[in-house]
Amino acid sequence: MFLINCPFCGERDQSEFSSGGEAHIVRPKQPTELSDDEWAEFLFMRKNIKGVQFERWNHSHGCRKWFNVVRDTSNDKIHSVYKMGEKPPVK
Amino acid sequence: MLNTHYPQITDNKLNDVEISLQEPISKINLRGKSKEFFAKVGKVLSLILPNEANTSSFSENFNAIWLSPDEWMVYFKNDDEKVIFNKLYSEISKVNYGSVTDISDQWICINLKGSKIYDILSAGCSFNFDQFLKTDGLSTQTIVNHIDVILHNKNTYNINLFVRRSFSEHLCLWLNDSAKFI
Amino acid sequence: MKNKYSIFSLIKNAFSDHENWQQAWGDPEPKKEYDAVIVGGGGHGLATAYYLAKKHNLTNIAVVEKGWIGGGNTGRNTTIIRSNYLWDASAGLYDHALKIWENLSQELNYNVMFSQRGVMNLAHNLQDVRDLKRRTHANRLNGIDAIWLETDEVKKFCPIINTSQDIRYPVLGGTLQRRAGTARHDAVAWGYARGANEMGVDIIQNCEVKGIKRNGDKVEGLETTKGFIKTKKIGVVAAGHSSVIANMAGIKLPLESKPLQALVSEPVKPIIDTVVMSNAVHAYVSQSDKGELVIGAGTDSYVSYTQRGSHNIVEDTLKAILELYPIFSRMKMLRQWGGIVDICPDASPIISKTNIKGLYFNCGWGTGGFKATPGSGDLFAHTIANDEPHKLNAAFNLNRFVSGDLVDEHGAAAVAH
Amino acid sequence: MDLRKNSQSEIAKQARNLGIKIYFNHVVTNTFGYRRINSVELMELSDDGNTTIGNKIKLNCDCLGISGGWTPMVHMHTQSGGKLDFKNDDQVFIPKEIDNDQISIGACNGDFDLETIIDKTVNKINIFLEINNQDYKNTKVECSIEKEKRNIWLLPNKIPLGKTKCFIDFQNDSTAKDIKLALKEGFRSIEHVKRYTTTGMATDQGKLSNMHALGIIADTAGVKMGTLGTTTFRPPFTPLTFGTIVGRNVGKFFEVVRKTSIHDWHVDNKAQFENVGQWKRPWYYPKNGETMHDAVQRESKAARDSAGILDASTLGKIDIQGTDASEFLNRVYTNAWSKLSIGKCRYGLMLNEDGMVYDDGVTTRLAENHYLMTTTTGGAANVLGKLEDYLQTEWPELDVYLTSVTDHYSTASVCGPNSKKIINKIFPELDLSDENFPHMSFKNTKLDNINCRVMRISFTGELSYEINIESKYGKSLWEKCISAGQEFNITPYGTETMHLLRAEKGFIIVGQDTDGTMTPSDLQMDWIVSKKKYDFIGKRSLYRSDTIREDRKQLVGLLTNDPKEILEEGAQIVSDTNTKPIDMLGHVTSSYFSPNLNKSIALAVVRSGKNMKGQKLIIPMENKNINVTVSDTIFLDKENKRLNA
Repeated sequence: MFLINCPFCGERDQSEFSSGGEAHIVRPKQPTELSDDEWAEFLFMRKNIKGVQFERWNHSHGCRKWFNVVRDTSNDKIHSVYKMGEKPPVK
Repeated sequence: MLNTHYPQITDNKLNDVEISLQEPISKINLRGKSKEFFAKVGKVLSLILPNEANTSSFSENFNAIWLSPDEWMVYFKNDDEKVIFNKLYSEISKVNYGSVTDISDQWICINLKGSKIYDILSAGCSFNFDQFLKTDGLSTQTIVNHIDVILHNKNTYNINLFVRRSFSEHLCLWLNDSAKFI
Repeated sequence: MKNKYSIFSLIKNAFSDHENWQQAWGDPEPKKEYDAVIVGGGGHGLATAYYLAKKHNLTNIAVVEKGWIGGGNTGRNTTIIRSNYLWDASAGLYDHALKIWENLSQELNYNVMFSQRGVMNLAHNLQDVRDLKRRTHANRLNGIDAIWLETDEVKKFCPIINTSQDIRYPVLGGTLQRRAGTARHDAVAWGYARGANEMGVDIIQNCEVKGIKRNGDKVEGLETTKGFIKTKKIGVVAAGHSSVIANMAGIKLPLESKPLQALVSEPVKPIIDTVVMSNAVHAYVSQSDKGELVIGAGTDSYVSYTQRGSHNIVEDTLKAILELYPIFSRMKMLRQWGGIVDICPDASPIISKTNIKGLYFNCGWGTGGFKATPGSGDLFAHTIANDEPHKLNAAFNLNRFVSGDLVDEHGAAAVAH
Repeated sequence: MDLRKNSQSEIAKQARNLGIKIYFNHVVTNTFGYRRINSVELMELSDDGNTTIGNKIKLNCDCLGISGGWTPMVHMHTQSGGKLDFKNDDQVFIPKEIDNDQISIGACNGDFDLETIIDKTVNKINIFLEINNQDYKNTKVECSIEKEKRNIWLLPNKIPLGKTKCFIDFQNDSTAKDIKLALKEGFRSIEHVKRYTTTGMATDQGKLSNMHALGIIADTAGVKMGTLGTTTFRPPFTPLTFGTIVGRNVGKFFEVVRKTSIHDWHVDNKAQFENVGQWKRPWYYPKNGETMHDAVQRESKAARDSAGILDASTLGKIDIQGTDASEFLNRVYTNAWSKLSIGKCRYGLMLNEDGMVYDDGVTTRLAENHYLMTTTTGGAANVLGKLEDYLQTEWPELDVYLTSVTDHYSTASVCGPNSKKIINKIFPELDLSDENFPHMSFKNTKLDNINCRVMRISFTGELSYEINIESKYGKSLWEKCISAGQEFNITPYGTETMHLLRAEKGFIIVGQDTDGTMTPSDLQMDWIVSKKKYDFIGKRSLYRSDTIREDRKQLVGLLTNDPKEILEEGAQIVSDTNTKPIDMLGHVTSSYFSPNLNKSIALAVVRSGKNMKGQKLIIPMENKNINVTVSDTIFLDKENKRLNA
C-alpha cells in the first residue's frame, strides 16, 4: 500500500489506481510483419524487475489518465512520475 | 405523460448531516483540447472552463468541474434542459471541435450539508480532505465505500456529490448508515 | 546413513536425554563443480534435487539457496493440495503430484502431515455453476475424484458456511474433492532436504546467485556469494525471483511477480475440518493442526517484491470470510504476511528447457505452487536429467507463449456476460 | 530475585525501605508444587553467570512472576521495511535508521531512560522536520537512571536440560531443550528453529520468548546474538478481530448493489434476480408458484408467439465522438466500420491482443463522427478501460473521445411478432415500414416530448426494438410498453429466457460460450473478421501456429437423440467411452429445452467440430451416457424470416 502522485490530480491512495505493468513496450506498428517469436516477445515477455522499474499506471478512479511511474519494486518506493509521451528520467 | 423516477434517496437529517437529492439537474460531459473548443464553450455558457486540476468554475447558471486535462462536467438547473446541450453539441461536436455528451441521468446529484460530512465520507474514503474542505469550489474524483464519486465543494461544509445512478441507492444507504456512527 | 525416524528411535533417544539426534542435513561449502545445480531451496527445488538423485542417479549435485531452505513461498502459503484442474494437461500434472503426496511421508520417512480432509469449491453465480460443473465432469473423466454438491450438501459437509439464499452472493452449490487436503509446508521442504542430503546432495544455504556464466548458448556455471560454481546444468526454481535469475542469463520470461497475502487467526478448537475455497467472493479457509484458521487472500495487481501487500486486500478477504462464516466475526487475526508469486499470463506454470543449453526453468506457479511440489520436482528432475520434458509436463513449455497453445486455467473462469 | 549484582535505582531503594528483601545476583533453580506453585528454590550466580554457587534457598510462595527486561518494540519500524541493529550493551535489537519517512523515538529505539529520550527526541524531530529550534536544547531533565543491566538468556542449573522443563514459550510449551535439539538436528536459522519448535508462534507472537530463544541459539552455536537476525515481525502488533478489520462491510454492505431504473417494477412483479457482476438483473418472473423451468418456458413461448419485453439497461454503453471514430472502431473490432452509414447499427466482436474473443455488442452510427457502442454487462468497465488505454498510449494521434453513458440510458427491448404493433402504439408518428426502418438501423424520436432512440436490433431472432430513454423516464417508459402490450399478452422475461431465445438462434454469449480461449474462427464466425483490414487488436495472434490449427475446439450445436433429454451445461463430450483415459473433445456451453422447437437444444465446443455435422457423440454422465448428434448452431429460423415478420 502506498501513495501515488498522479501527475494530474496529485497524491492519492494506490487503491484509486490500476497498474498497467511494464512501461515503454510499444505496440508494433506492423504486427503482421513480425515472426511468432517477436509477437510473443511483445505480448508476454516482461523484464519483471526487482528494483527500479518503469511502469504504467492509470488513475482509474480519478481522471482516468495513463501515466508512467518509476518505482522500486523491492520496497514500493516511487522515485518519479511522468506523463505519457514524456521522456523517462535517467536512473 | 412520462413520469420521472429518481432513485429512492429520502432526504435525511442525522447527527448534523443533511443528505438531500438535488435532481433534476442537467449534466453535460465536455471533452476537447483545441482553442476553438474553449472559445465555443465560453460563448455558449459564458464560462471559462477551469484548467487547474481539482477545481471548478461557475457563472450565474453553470458550474464546471475539472475532470481531467481534457474533460469537464458542466451542471446546471434548467427548465428546458436540452437547449443548452443541443447548442453545445451543434457548435462543438458536430464541427469536430471536441465531444459533448448528455450525462444528466448518468450521475445523480446529492447534496451533503453539515459539520460532520467529512467524517462520514472519510469512513469509506482514502482522500485527504484537509485542503478540500478549506477551499470553496474545489472538486475531486475519488472512491467512497468502493463507489466512484465526483465531489464538489460548494461552500463551507456543503458539498455536491455525484454518483452513477445505478450505484446511488446503495451509496445513500451507506451514507445514512455512516451518519449514525459519527 | 541417517537414522530412521520411528517410534523405536524416539524411545532410544529419550533414554539418552535426546542428546544423540543427527543433523537432518549438512551445511557444506560448495564444491568447485557439480553435475547439476538447482537454484532455489524451496520445496520444488529440494524435491527436484531429491528425484535427480533418487531416480536419475545424479548425486553430484547441489541446491543453492540465498536464505534458508523453505524460507520463501514454501513457508508462506496456505498449504492447500488438490488436483481438480480443468484442462487435461493441468489435471495430469497436479494429480501426478497428489498421488505422490499420498505416500510422501513413508517415502521420505518424514511426517509431512498430509491430511486428506477434502477441498470444497463454492459457486456463487450461474457462471460459477457452469464452470465448476464443467470442471467436475472433466475431472471425473480424467480419473480425478470430484463431485458436485447441491447447496444443502455443502451445508452438510461444512455446517458453519452461511448458505442462506438471502446473502449478496448465495452459495449455489459447490464441488468437492475428497482426496484433496493440506500438508505441513515446512516439513515438506525439510523432508526433501533430509532425503536429498542422505543421497549426497549438497544443500548450500545463504548462498545467493549473482550471475550465470554462459559460453555462447551453453551455461558454464554460476557466480554466487560463495564463489564460482562450475556446472553444465542449472535448474532454476526461484518462484517470485525467477525473472531476476532469467535476467542474469539474458533472457526474459512471461512472468509478473506480485505479492500474495495470507493470514492466520488465533488458534481455536477444531471448527472446520475441510478446506473451503470460493473464487467469486475470494477467500480460502482451512484450519491448521495448531488450530489457527489459515486464510488465503488475493494478489495485488502490481509487480512487487516486498513480501507485503495492500491492506485493502486483507480487508476484502476478511469481508468475504465474514459473509460466508459470520461465526468468525470475533476471531482475531494473529499475523498476516505476503509471499511473492510469479504469475504466467495463462495462470499455468512453466517446467521447461530454454534456448540456452543446460538452463532449465521451473516457475510461474502463481498462487498455487505448493500443491504441486512433489510432482513438480519429479518432472523437473526428469526434464533436467534427460534434457527432454516428461509427457506430463510437455504442455508446460516456454514455447506455448509463441505458438499460442496456452493452458488457460483462469480463462476458464471468464467473467464477461 | 534479581540477576543483577546491584541496583541503585529509586525503586530498589524504596523496596528496601519497605522491608522487601531483594536477592541480588540470584536465580530460580527449581519450582515445587502440584497443579500450582507453592515454593521456589533459588541459588546465587557465579561471577561469570555460567553456573550457580552456594546453598539452595527455598521460599514459599503463591506465585512466581517473571520479568524479561526491556525490549524495544521495533515492529512498526520493520513492518515498514526497516532493518535492525544489535546494541550489545543492552542486548537489544534497535531500528537501523533508513531513509523512510519515519523516525523511531523513545523505548522503541532502545532508549530507556528519560534523559536520553528527551534529548534525542528533540534532536531527531528537528532534523526530521527540518526545523532549527534551539529552545529545547537546554532543557534539564532529572530522573532516576537505572544503569545496572545483566542478561542471561538461559539461567544456569545443575539439572541436565533433558530432565527439566525450562519453558521459553509459555503458550506453546516449548522449552530450552527443544531449541537445543533443533540446533543439533541442523535447524540453524532462527526461522527454522521457530518453525521446528513453534517457539514464538503463540498469541504473543514471540514478544515474551524470542529474545531468549535467540540468546540460547547464540550461546549454543557460539556466535554473537546480533549476527543471527530476528524472525520477521508480522502485523498486527496486537491480534485484532476480523469484525474490527471489516467494519460495516458485512451484510447489506458486503458488496455494492447496482440497480436499473426499472428495478422496483421487477420487484413488484415478483422477479427472481440473477447476480451479473454487481448488477441485479431479473432472472425470470414466476407466476402463481411456477418453477423456474415453467416460467422460462412460458416467457420464451410468449416472446416468439406474441411479444416479450426485457430490461436491457445493464449493457455497457459508450459514447464515441471524434473525427477518427470510424478508424478507431476499425482498430478495436474485427470487422470493418468505415462504410457503416449514419442511422445504421452493426454487431462487433472485440478480441484481446492474444486473439481470443473479449467482448461483443452492437454499435450504432449516430452521426458522421459519433457512435454509440454497447458492451456486455460484465465487461463494460473493462472494455472502456481497455479502449482508453489504447487511445492514450498506443494511438494518441487519434481524435476520439469516449464517455460512459451506461447509467444515462434505460433500455427496454420489445420483441416478438407483435412488437411492431406495440411500438406503433407507443410511437404512432414513427414510420416502422421495412423500407424506412429496416433491421439494424435506428431512429431518433420523441415520446411525450422526451428524446428516445429506437434501435431495430435483435438478440432473440425475433422482430425486435430496443428503446433507449434517459434513465429517469426508464420505469415510466417500461410501464407504457407493458400497458401498450397488454392486448398482445406482452410478457416480461429475464436473463434465463433471453439466454434460451438467443441459443435457439445460435447467438453466442461471451463468457458462457467463450472462456478466453476461443477465437472468432473457433466460434465459426470467420465472417466477422475482416481480411482487408491491415490491423486490429488481436489480429496478429490469429496467425500463430496454434491458433491456425484446424482441430481446435469449435462451436457447434448438439441435439440429444431423446428430444426430452436436457444436457447439463458444463458436461463433457466424447466420441468413444472405451478409451483410457477417455479422450474429451469439448463441453456443453449452453443447454435448454426449447418450447418453440419442442426439443432440447445445446451449444457446445468440440474439437474439430466444424466438420462434424451429423456425427454421433456421447455425453458421459455419472450414471448414464447421453447420445447426441452434432448439428448446426442455428436451430430456428435459419433464413431470418422472423426478423422481418
